[in-house]
Amino acid sequence: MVDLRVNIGALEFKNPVLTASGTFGYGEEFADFIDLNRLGGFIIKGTTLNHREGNPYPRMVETPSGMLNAVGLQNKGIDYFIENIYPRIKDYDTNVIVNVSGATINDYVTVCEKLNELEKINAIEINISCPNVKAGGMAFGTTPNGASAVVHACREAFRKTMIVKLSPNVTDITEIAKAVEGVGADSVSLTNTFLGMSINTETMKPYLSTITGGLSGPCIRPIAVRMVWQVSNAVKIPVIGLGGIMNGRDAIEFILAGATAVQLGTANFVDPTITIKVIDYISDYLQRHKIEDVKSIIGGMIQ
Amino acid sequence: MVDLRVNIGALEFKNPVLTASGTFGYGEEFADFIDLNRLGGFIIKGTTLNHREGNPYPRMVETPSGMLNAVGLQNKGIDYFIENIYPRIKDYDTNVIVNVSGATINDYVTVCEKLNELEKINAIEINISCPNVKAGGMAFGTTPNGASAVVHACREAFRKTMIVKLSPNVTDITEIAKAVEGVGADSVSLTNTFLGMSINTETMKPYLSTITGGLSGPCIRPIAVRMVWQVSNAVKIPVIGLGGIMNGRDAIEFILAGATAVQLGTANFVDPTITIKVIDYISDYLQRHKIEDVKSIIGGMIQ
Amino acid sequence: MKKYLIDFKIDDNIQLSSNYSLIKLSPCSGLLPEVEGGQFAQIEIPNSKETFLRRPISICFFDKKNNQLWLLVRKAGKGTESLINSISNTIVNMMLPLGNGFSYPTKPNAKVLLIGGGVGVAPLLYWGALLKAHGYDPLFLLAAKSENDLLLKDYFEEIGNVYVSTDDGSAGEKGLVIYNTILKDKTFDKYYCCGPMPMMKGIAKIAHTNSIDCEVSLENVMACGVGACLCCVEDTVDDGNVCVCKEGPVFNINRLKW
Amino acid sequence: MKKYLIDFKIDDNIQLSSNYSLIKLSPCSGLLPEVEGGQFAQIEIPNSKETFLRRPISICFFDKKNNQLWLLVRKAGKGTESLINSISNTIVNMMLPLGNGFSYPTKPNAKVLLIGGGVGVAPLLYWGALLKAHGYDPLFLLAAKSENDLLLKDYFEEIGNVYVSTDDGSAGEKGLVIYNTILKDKTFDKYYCCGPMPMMKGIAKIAHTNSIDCEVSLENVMACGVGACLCCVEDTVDDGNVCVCKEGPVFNINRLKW
Ligand SMILES: Cc1cc2nc3c(=O)[nH]c(=O)nc-3n(C[C@H](O)[C@H](O)[C@H](O)COP(=O)(O)OP(=O)(O)OC[C@H]3O[C@@H](n4cnc5c(N)ncnc54)[C@H](O)[C@@H]3O)c2cc1C
Ligand SMILES: Cc1cc2nc3c(=O)[nH]c(=O)nc-3n(C[C@H](O)[C@H](O)[C@H](O)COP(=O)(O)OP(=O)(O)OC[C@H]3O[C@@H](n4cnc5c(N)ncnc54)[C@H](O)[C@@H]3O)c2cc1C
Ligand SMILES: Cc1cc2nc3c(=O)[nH]c(=O)nc-3n(C[C@H](O)[C@H](O)[C@H](O)COP(=O)(O)O)c2cc1C
Ligand SMILES: Cc1cc2nc3c(=O)[nH]c(=O)nc-3n(C[C@H](O)[C@H](O)[C@H](O)COP(=O)(O)O)c2cc1C
Ligand code: FES
Ligand code: FES
Repeated sequence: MVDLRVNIGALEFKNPVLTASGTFGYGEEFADFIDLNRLGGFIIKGTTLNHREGNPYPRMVETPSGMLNAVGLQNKGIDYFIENIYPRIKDYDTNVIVNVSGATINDYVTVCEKLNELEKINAIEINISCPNVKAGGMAFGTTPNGASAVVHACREAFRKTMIVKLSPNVTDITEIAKAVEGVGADSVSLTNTFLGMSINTETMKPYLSTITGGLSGPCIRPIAVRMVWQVSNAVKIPVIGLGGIMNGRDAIEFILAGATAVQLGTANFVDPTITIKVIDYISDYLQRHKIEDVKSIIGGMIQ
Repeated sequence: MVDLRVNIGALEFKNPVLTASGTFGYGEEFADFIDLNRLGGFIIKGTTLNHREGNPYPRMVETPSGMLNAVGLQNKGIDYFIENIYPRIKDYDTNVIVNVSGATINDYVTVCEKLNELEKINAIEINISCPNVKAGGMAFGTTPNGASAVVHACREAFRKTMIVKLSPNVTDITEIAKAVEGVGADSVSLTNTFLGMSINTETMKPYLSTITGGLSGPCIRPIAVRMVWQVSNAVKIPVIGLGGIMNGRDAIEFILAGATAVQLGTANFVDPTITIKVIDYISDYLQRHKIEDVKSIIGGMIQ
Repeated sequence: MKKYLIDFKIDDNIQLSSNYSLIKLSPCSGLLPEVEGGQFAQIEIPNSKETFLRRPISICFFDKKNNQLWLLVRKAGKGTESLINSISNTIVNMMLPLGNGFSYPTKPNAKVLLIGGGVGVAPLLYWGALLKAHGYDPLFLLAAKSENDLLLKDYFEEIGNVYVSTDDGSAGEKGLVIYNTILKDKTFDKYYCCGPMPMMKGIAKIAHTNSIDCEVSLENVMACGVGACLCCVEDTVDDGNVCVCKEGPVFNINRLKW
Repeated sequence: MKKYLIDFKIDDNIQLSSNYSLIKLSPCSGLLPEVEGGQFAQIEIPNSKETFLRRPISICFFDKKNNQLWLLVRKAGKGTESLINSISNTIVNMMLPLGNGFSYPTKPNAKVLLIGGGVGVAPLLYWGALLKAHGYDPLFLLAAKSENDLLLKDYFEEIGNVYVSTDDGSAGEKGLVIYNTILKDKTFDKYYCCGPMPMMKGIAKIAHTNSIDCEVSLENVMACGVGACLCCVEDTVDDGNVCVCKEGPVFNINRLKW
């Protein structure tokens, strides 16, 4: 048997396969299709201090090998989460990670403080890269100073494993990664979606109510792999890779590029059982290549 | 009949369809498939001061709805172009534009000076965005200062229409666009390729000899459309849009987003007759929508 | 209801016209899961170079005896076109059954009208059959641009009386469906409606005016189909934006901000 | 030579094994353009979700009488797999004829050997037929992993004598092709070779040693297929990096830095 376990911050994951925030609901939506306990972890959707209605519809449009979304962090706020969702999902035998967003640093901090009290939430993912909200979101994630201000404040408030999710919409993503590493991030995850847009040429209107939205899916994978490779060479903390992973091969590609774990997002829409297939593929791949421990191929690309 | 003519700098184009540098050779390669005289213009491949052998192979790998290339500006240098290529292509009844690259500002300037003397070259496209070369290339294109330094120097040397081709690998492309507009660019074209990479998981080696390469094709279109929209709202000079245009609909999308003209790159590999189909589609589209002049839908997206 | 991911085989693809197909499929193995009237499937488009996500398609009929599902598909773009052109034996993967279907009238002998426009008639066929099997006597009002777009009329006639409106008058009454005579009858207890948005809004208005209970089946752009991505929201009176794929596609008009 | 963009129809897809197909196609309309031995086509892969660019495939045989082209395809990945599984009447768009083919020996009665490994035998069939038609007496050396991968042997035997090497000895001589007895014969005037890189390099070495003129058909990753993108370069002695698609795929080994 091969060893699929990986470590990020203080946490151990039974395998490197997580689900990406905003694409996997609260996990429950997929419970009919897969055994959630087999996942390395799942990251639940972007949670903010207050209830948010998100953007008007249409919020989605398909693009070549991908999709644009403009959900805009719709969620019922952290208190609702704690009261209504947390009790339902806390006993899964996997790591449940909450993705945290905010319009101000204070928002982030308050959410972090509340999450710090939840026994079964061992990690959070700070989202400084959402392209679909006006205030906060990506604005924090595109400068080293903005990023480290948020992360520094969250670090004081949250004492367990803290992952920071980076925006790809920047000139040099390694700068941002180094900045958040410097203020105490335990890990960085990348990438979030790319800012894009699409126009219906017959109506001459944008497909999304917000004009621009976030691009995800295999179309972005070559760029995301490149960023993971650059960042993993620039920081010492573990990197979580994502962006267009559609199958086991793609997951291995990110691991070889330097990712300690991977997240699957859009792929869940195409195949709701994909996470399990990816876990099995990684295991088969290692056996086929006579490798005992997945940790030994992290960043293992041969140059 | 609809009017397809557009103007960029001092030039008039018989229609807004050009071909993208590096994807259309010197035009001749496609002469068996299409009548080159029907094109709005073609932009010949990146030309440098001295002969360049480019990168070792493999230089290409397919990706979801796109491809990565690592050609690295292979060309025989400006003098060879002037002596051997220019005489063959100068008499096409279309605008022939030379794409100019360099490792130093001096390189750019010397090439510009030489091109300034060629009667039938009425425009150049300054490439400050090639991701496939070590010195120069994209390095200039990712900061406003770097970009305006090159463009300012070229402006002194080249007195005809000067287009500047922007890199998408930046946090805020409007900053760069405004910088080059400020030093005399007559137009900006965007986008060049996105920096990406891909790993063969069976050999554990990167597919490209240079590890990273430039991503093109429809996968990048949503990002390119967004950037064209942003830039056309930020500058007064005409914008030329490109990135993943595969058919007439896509071309209209860029025009509605704010492009005065479009370039077709990777699409030529999939269908060597695509340029002509796009010209015909635009004409049909305008008739169908009872629009007489293509200029009237530039930036015509209804918000 | 438990959701399944199942490979189906196309048994029969009946081209109703160049724009519509009635596709009959059976699972590659095993029995069909139970389906409610008005539920839908998320369909992987086979062999299509240009589509990426699944497409939501209503379950038009659930033929338990023959272990077969029917889909009624209109060519709207690349995905539906590819479905319409799929030949027999093509394998089609589906997630189903998804969403919440129509609900039975509260009154035992309720008088019900099922109103379908264009391809929107699809979910009404199975729902009509279920209503009939439960002792109701459903009437149908089918609307289309012209006779050629009038779909499955013969099938509906097997279940109950069918009224028709066409825009050009080539069949039934001429004009928009909201002007059809049957809608003057204020004694209906419930409407079930599926069709283009303006039509459903028109029907909802009539229902409101005449205090007729009314359920509509909404469309929206969908990615996941299971309430995970929040791409497909409709604004409700009671709960703000909710997912059409999970809380719908069928909504009582009282929940909607129409 | 003028290049064309032509829609073909698959007349026949003969599955030689689970990994190889011999596909015969004819133009949807009109006559085939002339083709040289060793040229190739850029093929649009039909109905394939996962491919984007065309794929280069050698023209295996040009059957002027029947207005038919033959392609010999090995399953290497997604595109070739999809081709191998394409049924009759599938429409396949091709750019052709591309590149420069083999060249005739300079001596009238030259003794020539055509050496093919695996699917690399493809371009040698038509070239062998052309050589024969021009009065030469081509001999063939075919190599494969095992008898199952030995392709089109019967067809080659119609043109000339066939020597065989298989890695496992299941047919012909056992071992690498470079050890085949026929290569000990130093009286050949010219070799033509197509196969895996290590094999071609091995043959080139023998040719160099014995001063035998030698042409090889190279592979490379290709995007445009017409010399426009510079993706497919091979380093040459006389001109640095040149495009395999335009100046090749056939090169005289004297031009190569092998
Ligand atoms: C619950 C539900 C049930 C349905 N049941 C049926 C059914 O039974 N039968 C049936 O035929 N259809 C049904 N539909 C509609 C069907 O899902 C769409 O017609 C289909 O998804 C279109 O896919 P396509 O690939 O053919 O079109 P696409 O090629 O994706 O697009 C078609 C057209 O819409 C435009 N378009 C594309 N994407 C978008 C977008 N995101 N937003 C706005 N415009 C867009 C395009 O410009 C194009 O003109 C149902 C939809 C829902 C939500
Ligand atoms: C001039 C010429 C003539 C040819 N003639 C024939 C012929 O007659 N018959 C025939 O069967 N084949 C022929 N080939 C080879 C054929 O073109 C390839 O096998 C085909 O393009 C593979 O496509 P695919 O989609 O099946 O594989 P893909 O799915 O694209 O890839 C197949 C394998 O190669 C790897 N791979 C994918 N892309 C690359 C890349 N860019 N670089 C390195 N590895 C990669 C993948 O990891 C995978 O393992 C010829 C090639 C050339 C250049
Ligand atoms: C519909 C949708 C909603 C998303 N919501 C969030 C979110 O709330 N928080 C977040 O950090 N990322 C969010 N993302 C981004 C994904 O987590 C992921 O970073 C991105 O989709 C790239 O991965 P993929 O290509 O595998 O989908 C969302 C993505 C999609 C498609
Ligand atoms: C093989 C290849 C070579 C290229 N060479 C150049 C070049 O020399 N100079 C340049 O400015 N852009 C070059 N480009 C970028 C294209 O001109 C274009 O900006 C990019 O491909 C995006 O457009 P597309 O998606 O339509 O191909 C090259 C692109 C490709 C694919
Ligand atoms: S489609 Fe994902 S929530 Fe409805
Ligand atoms: S494939 Fe484009 S130059 Fe050879």
